[in-house]
Parts: sequence; C-alpha cells; structure tokens
Amino acid sequence: MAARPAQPRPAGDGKEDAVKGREAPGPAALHDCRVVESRPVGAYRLISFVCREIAAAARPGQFVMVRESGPALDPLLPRPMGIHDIGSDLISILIEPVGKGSGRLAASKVGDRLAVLGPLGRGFDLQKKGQAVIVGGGIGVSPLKLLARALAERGRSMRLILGFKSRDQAASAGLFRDFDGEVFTEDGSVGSRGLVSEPLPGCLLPPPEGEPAPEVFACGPGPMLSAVARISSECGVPGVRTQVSVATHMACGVGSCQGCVVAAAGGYVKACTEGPVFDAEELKW
Amino acid sequence: MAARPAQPRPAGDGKEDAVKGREAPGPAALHDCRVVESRPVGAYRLISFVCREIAAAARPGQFVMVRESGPALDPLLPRPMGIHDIGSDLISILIEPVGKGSGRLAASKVGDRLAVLGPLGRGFDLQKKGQAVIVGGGIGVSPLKLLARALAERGRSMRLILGFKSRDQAASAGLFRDFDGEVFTEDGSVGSRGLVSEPLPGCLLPPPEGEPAPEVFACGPGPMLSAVARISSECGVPGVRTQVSVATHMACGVGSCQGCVVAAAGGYVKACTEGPVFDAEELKW
Amino acid sequence: MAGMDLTTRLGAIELRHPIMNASGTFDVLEADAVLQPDLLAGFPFSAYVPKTVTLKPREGNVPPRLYETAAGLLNSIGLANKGIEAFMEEDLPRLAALKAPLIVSVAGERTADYGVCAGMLADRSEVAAVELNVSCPNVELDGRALGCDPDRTRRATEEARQATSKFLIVKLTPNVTDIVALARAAVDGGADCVSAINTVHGMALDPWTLRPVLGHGSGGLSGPAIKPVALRAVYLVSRGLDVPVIGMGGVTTAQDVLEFMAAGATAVAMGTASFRDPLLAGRLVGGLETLMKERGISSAAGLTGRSHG
Amino acid sequence: MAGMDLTTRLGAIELRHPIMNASGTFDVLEADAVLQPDLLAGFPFSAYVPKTVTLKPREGNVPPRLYETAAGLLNSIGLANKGIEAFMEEDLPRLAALKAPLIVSVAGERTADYGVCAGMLADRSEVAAVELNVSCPNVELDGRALGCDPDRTRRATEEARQATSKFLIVKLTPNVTDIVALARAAVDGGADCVSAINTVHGMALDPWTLRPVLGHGSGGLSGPAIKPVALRAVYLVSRGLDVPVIGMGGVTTAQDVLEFMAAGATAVAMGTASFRDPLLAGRLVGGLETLMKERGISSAAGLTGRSHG
Ligand SMILES: Cc1cc2nc3c(=O)[nH]c(=O)nc-3n(C[C@H](O)[C@H](O)[C@H](O)COP(=O)(O)OP(=O)(O)OC[C@H]3O[C@@H](n4cnc5c(N)ncnc54)[C@H](O)[C@@H]3O)c2cc1C
Ligand SMILES: Cc1cc2nc3c(=O)[nH]c(=O)nc-3n(C[C@H](O)[C@H](O)[C@H](O)COP(=O)(O)OP(=O)(O)OC[C@H]3O[C@@H](n4cnc5c(N)ncnc54)[C@H](O)[C@@H]3O)c2cc1C
Ligand SMILES: Cc1cc2nc3c(=O)[nH]c(=O)nc-3n(C[C@H](O)[C@H](O)[C@H](O)COP(=O)(O)O)c2cc1C
Ligand SMILES: Cc1cc2nc3c(=O)[nH]c(=O)nc-3n(C[C@H](O)[C@H](O)[C@H](O)COP(=O)(O)O)c2cc1C
Ligand code: FES
Ligand code: FES
Repeated sequence: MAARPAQPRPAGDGKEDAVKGREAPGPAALHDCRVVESRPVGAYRLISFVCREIAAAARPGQFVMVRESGPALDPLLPRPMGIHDIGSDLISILIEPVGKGSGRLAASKVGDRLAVLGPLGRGFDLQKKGQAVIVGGGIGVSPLKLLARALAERGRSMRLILGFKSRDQAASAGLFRDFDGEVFTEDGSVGSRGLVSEPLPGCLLPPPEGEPAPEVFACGPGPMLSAVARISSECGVPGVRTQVSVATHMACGVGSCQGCVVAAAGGYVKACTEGPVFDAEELKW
Repeated sequence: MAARPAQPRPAGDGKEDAVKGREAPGPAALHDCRVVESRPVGAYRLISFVCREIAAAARPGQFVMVRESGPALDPLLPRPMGIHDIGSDLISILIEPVGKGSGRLAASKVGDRLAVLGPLGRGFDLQKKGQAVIVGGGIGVSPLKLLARALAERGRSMRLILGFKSRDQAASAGLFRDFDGEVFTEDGSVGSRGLVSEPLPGCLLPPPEGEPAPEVFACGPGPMLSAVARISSECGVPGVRTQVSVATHMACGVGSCQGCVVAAAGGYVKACTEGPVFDAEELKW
Repeated sequence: MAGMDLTTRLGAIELRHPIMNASGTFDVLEADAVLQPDLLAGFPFSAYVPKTVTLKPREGNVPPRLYETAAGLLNSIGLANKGIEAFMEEDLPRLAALKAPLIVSVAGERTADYGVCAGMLADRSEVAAVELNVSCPNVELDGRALGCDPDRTRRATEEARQATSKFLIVKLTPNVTDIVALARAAVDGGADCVSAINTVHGMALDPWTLRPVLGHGSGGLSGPAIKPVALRAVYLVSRGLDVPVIGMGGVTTAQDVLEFMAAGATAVAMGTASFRDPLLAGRLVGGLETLMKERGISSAAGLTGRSHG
Repeated sequence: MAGMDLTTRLGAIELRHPIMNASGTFDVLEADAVLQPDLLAGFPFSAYVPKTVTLKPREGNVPPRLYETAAGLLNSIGLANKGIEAFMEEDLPRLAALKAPLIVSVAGERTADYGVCAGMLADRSEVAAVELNVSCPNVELDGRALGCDPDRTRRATEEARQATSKFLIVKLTPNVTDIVALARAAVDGGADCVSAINTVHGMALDPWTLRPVLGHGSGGLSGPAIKPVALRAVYLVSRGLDVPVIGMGGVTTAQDVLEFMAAGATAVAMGTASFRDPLLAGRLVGGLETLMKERGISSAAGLTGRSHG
C-alpha cells in the first residue's frame, strides 16, 4: 500500500460537515492556560483551565495537546487529551494517570499553568439524523460528554452506554448525569456486569420505515473499538455508520511527525489531522 | 601532584571539634520532607521544610542535597544548598534562582515534597576563641546565619559583614536582624557602597596582649573568597585563621563521584566530604 | 534590535536568521492548514527543509512509531514519504510560496539514488539546496546506513555532486566512531556543507510486555537528551573542516541556539522542540538577539565558533 | 516474595539479586563514613565495583568536572585514582569486609597495562572478578580510547586473560559504529562477560562565556538521557554473543532494571541514579520483585532476554 499524501482534505468532506451548527473553528494555537479546577473523579482527574479561544472553537471529538508550562524537559512532549467539556471560556479534560506524562498532568493544581495546543483534529461528524448510539469505554468516555451535549442540542435521540473495569473508573459516569446513560462494569460493581459491546447489537435494529439508520459513536480502548466496529458492520442493518475515536502515540498533534498513524484501507492515515475520529470502515481492524 | 586518597579524616581533626556543644550528628540519609514555608526574600527565596533528623544533627556550614520528590528526571540531580537556619524540626534554606535546578527549587510551594539528603560536609570549626569576622557575599550569606547563632551561643565577639550587588539581594540582610551586621552594596543602594573586602583589613588588627587573634569565616562567590583569603594572609597579624566555604558543582554530595574537587596544596580535595569549609591556607587560590 | 545582524550564509544562500527546521519535524503544508492560514507567508524558520524524500514512495514503518524517553523522543517513522516525483509535482509548487529558501532532503536505498534525486531537482528554481540524508537503511549494505561508512558517504556525495550544482549538504549520523572522518569524506565527495546530527540509535521496551515498543524494533533518539552529543559533534566537525556546519540535536531554547552557534554552527535546526510548540522558532529569534546583546556579540557571524578560542 | 528467585550468576559468581553499582559512582568507603556506619555489612548492591584504578595514580582532570544536562550528567573525572598499588594496600583489605563479591575495574594508558593490573590482582582472594575499562585515553592512540578499536580491545583482553584466571569482564564504550563487533573482539580475546555501556561522548558550553564548561573540554554523558542507547546496546550484544551481559546506562527505577534484564542483561548496574539517592538500590530490589510478580515472571533467569522473543 502506498503512503497516502498528507494533504488537507478538500472542502465538503466531513470536516466542514461537522462544523454545521457551530461557528467555524479558529486556527489551533499554543495557549498558556491557568488551571482553575482540579478534582478527582474516581480513578480519573478532572482539570479545567481558562482558554477562551479553544472554548470558542472546539468541536466534539477534537483534542488538545497539553503539557506543564515551564522549562523542565521531562516529560518532554505534550500529551493528547480529548476535550471533555467546554464552558464560556473554560476547557475541561479528564485524565487517567497511566504513566509519567498523564500522571504529571493529573497532579496539576489550581493556579498551575498549562501549555495547551488546540483545538486539534477532526471531531465527530454530526450530520446524520438517525438514533445515536454512544459507546464509551474507560477514559474513552471523556470526549463523549461534549458529543452528547451537541447531539442533544440537535434533538437527536440518543443511547449512551458507558463501560468500565471497576467502581473507581465508573465514578466518571457521574459526569454524564445530564444524559440518560447505562453503566456497565467488568466486575459488576456498578450498573450491569459486562462489556459495553454486549448491549450494542440490541441497539442496532432496523429503523422504522423512512427513518435513517442508527449511528454509532465510540471512544475507548483498541479492543473495545474493534469489537464495536465488528458488531456494527455485522449487524445487518443497512446504512449504519460507525465513527470511532482512536488513541495513538502522538508527538506533534499537527501532522508534522507522521508518528501517530493508524492503518486504513488505502495506507496509513494520521490520527492527529485525519482523525482522531474515523469512520470505522475506513480503518483496518 | 598526586591524588589525595579519599579517606575519612582521623578523629580529632576539626570535624569532631565542630561538634562540641552540639550532640553528635546522626548519619546523613535521604529524607522525604514537606515544605511548610516558601517566601521571597528580595532576590532570593526562603524555603522551610520539616526534617527532625537533619534539624537535630546539622552543624553550621553543613549543607543538604535537595531536589523535588517524584519521578521527573529533569532536573536530574539534587542541588547543594547551605543550611540557613534550624528550628526544632525544621530546616530552612535560602535559594538564589540562577538556573534550572535552583529555579525549580525556588518555585516550591507549601505542601510540596522535597527529597533531601543530609546533613552533609564538614562545617565551620568553632573551636577558636578570637574575635569572629564573618564575611558573606550574595547568596553566600545563607549558611552564615546558623554560624552567627552558634558563635553567639558560645559568647564569641563577632563582626558580621554582608555584601551584595544590589538592593534586591540586600533584602536578605533582614534575615540577620538578630545580629549586628554591616551591609555593603556594589551599587550603594543599601548600606555602604563597596565590596565586603574593603572593611576587612580594618577588622584584622592585632588582638590585645594575651588574647587570641581574630578569625575570619567567609562564604560567597569565588572572587570574594580569594580576596578575603589574600587580605587575611597579608594582614600581618600572626595567628589569623580563615575558614572559607566553597561552592562547586556537585553530583553526589557524599564523596562518591569525585566531581566536586577543588585544588588544594597537596592535590585535589573533595568539597563535599572534605569541605565545603576549608582553611583558606589549605587551598590553592 | 539596533545594530544586531542575525543574517547568516550557507554559500550563496542568505538566511535572515540562523534558525531553520530539521527535516521530518515540521510539515509546513499541514501546519498551514491546522495552525495558521498564512504560515507559508509569515514563516518563522529562516529556511525550510521538508521531510526526506526517496526515489520511490515509502509507507514507513509499522506503528507504534514514537516513544518518549527521559528528555528525549524515540522515533521510527521509517522515512515515510510520497516519493520524489509526487513531491515535485504536488508539494514543490506549493512550497514556492514560502518566504524562505527551500532545502530539499533526499535519501537513497542505493548509493546511486542520491545522484538520481539530486539530478531531478537540479533545475528546479524553487530549490535552493539539497541535503543528503545518509542515515537511510541501505539495501546494498543489508539495511545499514551508508552514512556509517566514509567510503560510501563519499561516493554518494560524488553522485549527487555530479548531478547538481546546487548547494550540497550532507547530514551526518552520530552513530559512528569518528564523525569527523565521515564529515571529511562528505567534503571530499564534494559537499559544500555538513549538517549534524541525525538521531542517535536507541531502543525502548514496552513497560508491560517487555517487547520492543516500536513496531520497527529500534529507532532514533532526538530531543534535549542528545544535545550534549550533538554539541560535541558540531564542535569537532567545525574545527576539523572548512565548510559551514548546520547544527542540530535537542535545540529547544534561544540559549541552545547560542551554544550551537558558539560550538561552530553557521545555522541551527530545530526538530523535536517543534513538537512542544510548533511556532517556537519565531520567538527564539528575539531571545537569541537578547542573549547575544547581553554578551556583547553583535552578529551571527561573530558568534559562530566562539567556543573554539 | 514467596517463590521469587532473584539470584543471578556471572560465571561462578552468584549474586543475590541483579542490581550492582557502576564503577565510579559509589564509593563505599566514603559512604560508610558519611551515610551509614554499617554500610559495608548491610550493602544494598549485589556486587561492588570500585572506581577504576590504573597502574599509576591519576589526579584526574581539571575542574569543573560535572555538568548537568537534560536528564543526564556530563562528567570528566578523568579516572582520578590512587593507583593500583595504593588501592591494593589501603582499600582492598577494607573492602574484604563487604558482604558482596568485589569486581575490580582496571584501565590502562597502554595496552600492556591491562595485563599488568590483572596480574597484580590475580591471587587476591578478595577479588571475585576483574573488569577492563577500555574507555581510558590511550597514550599509544593519541589519547583515543582503545575500546573504540576491535583489534586493540582484543589484544588488551588477551593480555589480561593471560595474567589471570579470574572472571573477566570487558566494559564496552558506546562511542563506536558497531558495538557488537567490539563485544565480539572482547570475547575473542578471552572475556567471560561484557558490560555495557560506559558513558556517551558529549560536551557542554558555559551558558555565559560560551567556552567548554568542563575543565577537560568534553566529557561522558550518563543518566536517563542515555537509557535508550544503552538498552539497544544490551539488546544487540546479548543477541549477538553467548556471554552474560551486565547492562547499565540510565538505570533509575525498578522498571529500568526489569527492562535491561529483558533486553538481555544477566545483571544490571546503577550509576548516576545513585547521585539522586545513594541508597536507592536496596529499595529497587523489592520493586523489581513486584514488577516481576505482576508479569508472572518468577526468576531473574526467566527475565533475562525476554524481549528477544
Ligand atoms: C486523541 C487522543 C485523545 C486522548 N484523550 C485522553 C483523555 O481524554 N484522557 C486521558 O487520560 N487520556 C487520553 N488519551 C491518552 C493519553 O494521551 C495517554 O494516556 C498519555 O499520552 C500517556 O502518557 P504517559 O506519559 O502518562 O504514559 P506512558 O508512561 O508513556 O505510557 C503509559 C501507557 O500509555 C500509552 N501511551 C503513551 N503515550 C501515548 C500517547 N501519546 N498516546 C496514546 N497512548 C499513549 C503507552 O503505550 C502505555 O500503555 C488520548 C490520546 C489521544 C491520541
Ligand atoms: C556546598 C554548597 C552550598 C550551596 N549553598 C547554596 C545556598 O544556600 N543557596 C543557593 O542558592 N545556592 C547554593 N549553592 C549553589 C547552588 O547549588 C547552585 O546555584 C545550583 O546548584 C545551581 O543549579 P542550577 O541548575 O540552578 O544552575 P545551572 O543552570 O546548572 O547553572 C547556573 C549557574 O550555577 C552554577 N552551578 C551549576 N550547578 C552548580 C553546582 N552544583 N554547584 C555550584 N554551582 C553550580 C553554574 O556554573 C552556573 O554559573 C551551594 C553550592 C554548594 C556547593
Ligand atoms: C519524528 C522525526 C522524524 C524525522 N525525520 C527525518 C527525516 O525525514 N530526515 C532527516 O534527515 N532527519 C529526520 N529526523 C531527524 C531530525 O531532522 C534531527 O536531525 C534530529 O531529530 C535531531 O534534532 P532534534 O533533537 O532537534 O529533533 C527526524 C526526527 C524526528 C524526531
Ligand atoms: C561521575 C562518574 C564517574 C565514572 N567513573 C567511571 C570509572 O571510573 N570507570 C568506569 O568504568 N566507568 C565510570 N563511569 C561510567 C559508569 O560506570 C556507567 O558506565 C555510566 O555512567 C552509565 O551508567 P549510568 O547512566 O547509570 O550512570 C563513571 C560515570 C560517572 C557518572
Ligand atoms: S502526531 Fe505528529 S503527525 Fe500526528
Ligand atoms: S559531589 Fe560527589 S564527590 Fe563530592
């Protein structure tokens, strides 16, 4: 397979689609942002910082590259974090501390400064009309709040399915209390015991005559995403679309390094500029 | 000149001397210490942290190796900092932010944790009886507070001369308000205009018959120390002793790396275990 | 700043300041879309080096391709690129809009490729200079880089030299016993300039599975971690040779730029630091001026090689 | 931990766990005085390697000898040591109190010195093994290290091999094009084991004067910055050869120990990290056990080379 040229996509290809109903995004830039909230949410940590520009421009499914401000060079690079929520001039992110970079960010205190590059990436396409089935796994639930809010604003009917390993992760379901979500845990400690992929087939039923097919939006660990992609491609309902947000290692977040690629049908694609949201059927699973 | 073997000095050579009047030091160890005070003192920053063991054991002129606790590896190594003052279970250090390591330490906030190795090094020998002339320059004033306190406890008559570049440095003279100090600044903004070496000759007068000669204690930048050493060696008063505390790059602080050496008459000596306080006449200037 | 002269020269190419980008770390065509629509015009770097191109398109290595280490970054992109033909057709015309000289980086899987690529670019007026990336896995050498071998390096440079009269730069790999010997081979082969350093060989294991974390197995280390290695290379090469040196490896601050220049560089390239801040270069120029002023240095030319004494 | 076997072997030398110190970074005789009066008895490392000794005393390089870089440390100590005779007279008897095998590191300014030093130690029962530090500036090579030349490395090893029947380790320098070739030369010369890596060549300039900051000009880079370089060296050398490898370079955490072992090390040495915490090694042993348990690995032997797959 040949390398796919790294070109900005032509107009009208879904990027602009996603913009409908929101003002056009300003260009991404590096912002020096003050942390105004830092609190634990079970196993995760919710950090909010002031950034009017990103708050005005960001769309559901976009992400930011975040690092501590200052001259220390370890951790060296920013870490990609999905945009969890937006206030008038605030951005919230939800962090699972899994290593050095995320651990450091999760330790941010009120008053600390973060260097934030964003908004970045192509978010979810909100164009379609069918029932939205939103599936989140673990820390992958984070960007789904902004998505659920946007879909709700558009009056889309929604099913929200959130899956976690355990009780301390499932605490983050509390962040979705504005929406009517179902919670699954692998250990059965909260909600139903099981994986999020279990209720999924039941959500993908043929729509009433003349209505559009359901549409799946998913974010979570790789195995979850591939299960979701498989289930929706095999559900037998014509017209079901599945958008997945993938997580890969990133260095630049702006298409410069070619480090974040994932395998797609036509070759590698960059998760940072061509994603992180992809149509499941574009990708090789 | 041949390398001088790195041996612990024999008993009775001054290390023990300095202990007189204080309990014998416990061994140095790495302590996890909580910052309880962090405030600006002009151009410097005063940081206090809890460490009962070091507080109990440290003697004037000793130092600690300090770094931020935690896994971040830049800055990598601890930085040597003179012990400025001791409370019942507190240690204070005074930091001049000159680079990455000291800058990071100076940014410590109350509640932060520091990894502190100490107490380290050979402090000032307090054995002699003559008038003490204490000379500090810039951030070199820091360890002189503990020294002045110890000499005062011993009833030694003292002259305290503190020199600075400018007003913002000279603010640290306020930390010595318990003692009767004279302040010099290069720009004349505070106290007398001039270098600390200027009043020194006037302090080194022959003692009254039968009294011991004056003794100089100095800490400050290299050029200041060498001026002090020269002035006292040339003052013509027999028996004048000059102890200087030197600052060199250190990696380990415990005699392992041989990185901190300074040139002495018999070869290189380690500032961390054989110093940082030396007799001026031992060193090559 | 009044009286400050930051201009520097690579042969006949004049740079308005010494800070350029390192190949493979800044994609101006992408950035133009993501960051600033006017980036091609208000470009922060003084020269632009696109990602290395090869004769044939390369899809690059299997991901993961990145892993962060202490103050460093390991990458195994594997020279993913669309091939020189597509590059010349699609990218070169767009890059002509850049307000900075263009230095095209080429690599070959075979020694002869260097000549072919240099020849293809020889009469394109958009191209100010050609940089030979000799760290590419070489099929004639079982995948080792020809840049590790002085003889091969000289021959690859000769091929390129014969094919073009453009300013010719050879980019040195630090993964050798004697980098000065390699630099000399490049100059013997006809290079007008050397750049140093490319990434340092390194490897990381997945903390959990304990298997190599990069899809390709091992990779190249860049960033502040390698700065001391790079600074030494620039120092030695610039003392040992008469051609200008482009210094790089861990440049992150204006102070770093200052030091690489003092070590002997005529221009300095920034790579990994662009991932911390894609528009950093612009700000460093002002910082560099300040640092020079504080030290009483009034021109870039007066700064170059200042450490040699 | 029940059922955990952390013991590892270098030939006939049994180590109670894999973590030893790296030469030149832990002076147990000094530490015994400064840190803990009982350190010689309750020693955290599983083997002790003193600072390299040479035939004649060396006063070492002009200070400054240290400079911190991003996640790394540059040093130019210059093998300051009291000479092998004074070492054998003054230090060896005291080191006999250590509850850990003693590995004496020697270096030569001439190739023949390696044989002389090894011979002097040959019948000292306190000495379990001899390590040849081939990164010492060599007077026969204009000050370059003989460890950069396979032929010289083989000859130095042969000299030592002929002079002693003790377990013989050759410590490899990473500053070469092909470290496996150097390792092979050492084994050809009779080495029982190789250790890797010594420091990486590097340099720093004084931020203000812009002159080399180290008194000696350049130095050796150690610490986490070089870990990816070291891990790769251990991986390649252990795959390419049949002798045990002692891995080092940036080891700072239990996770690092785990990774070096998985990369192919039979034992792991900690250097610069001791400067962050001189008694770290003891705590890493417990941490290593935990990490192994989490991954279902029950012995050090089962961990070594696990990345090779
Ligand atoms: C578009 C996008 C959005 C993301 N959103 C969030 C979010 O909202 N909240 C959140 O907590 N995390 C999010 N992540 C994942 C987050 O970026 C990684 O967990 C983080 O970078 C790990 O860095 P570390 O230094 O803590 O981990 P490391 O110590 O480097 O590694 C720990 C684990 O994380 C994996 N990892 C390391 N670096 C990355 C990386 N750059 N990208 C992905 N995985 C990595 C490693 O393979 C390893 O399994 C997102 C990732 C992407 C690509
Ligand atoms: C025994 C001793 C006691 C000291 N007490 C104090 C004190 O009480 N308060 C205080 O502010 N400083 C003190 N210092 C100096 C302090 O350790 C250095 O300023 C600090 O290490 C600089 O680190 P940096 O990363 O901030 O600077 P860098 O960015 O590394 O360098 C900035 C400047 O500091 C010098 N420097 C760097 N590292 C060291 C080092 N390890 N030792 C000496 N100079 C260095 C450099 O040459 C340079 O000029 C003491 C030093 C010693 C040896
Ligand atoms: C992600 C990435 C991709 C790179 N791609 C190339 C390349 O295509 N051609 C090249 O000559 N160098 C390439 N390099 C090396 C850089 O140009 C530079 O020489 C090296 O990274 C050291 O500089 P730095 O530490 O500032 O990044 C790449 C480096 C990185 C990190
Ligand atoms: C201050 C210092 C002194 C060293 N002295 C020696 C030495 O005498 N002999 C030797 O073989 N290696 C010496 N080394 C190299 C270390 O033993 C080790 O190989 C290297 O530092 C890499 O390990 P590290 O990153 O854990 O420090 C020294 C390293 C440092 C930092
Ligand atoms: S993260 Fe650099 S190209 Fe995507
Ligand atoms: S600082 Fe290591 S020996 Fe003094």
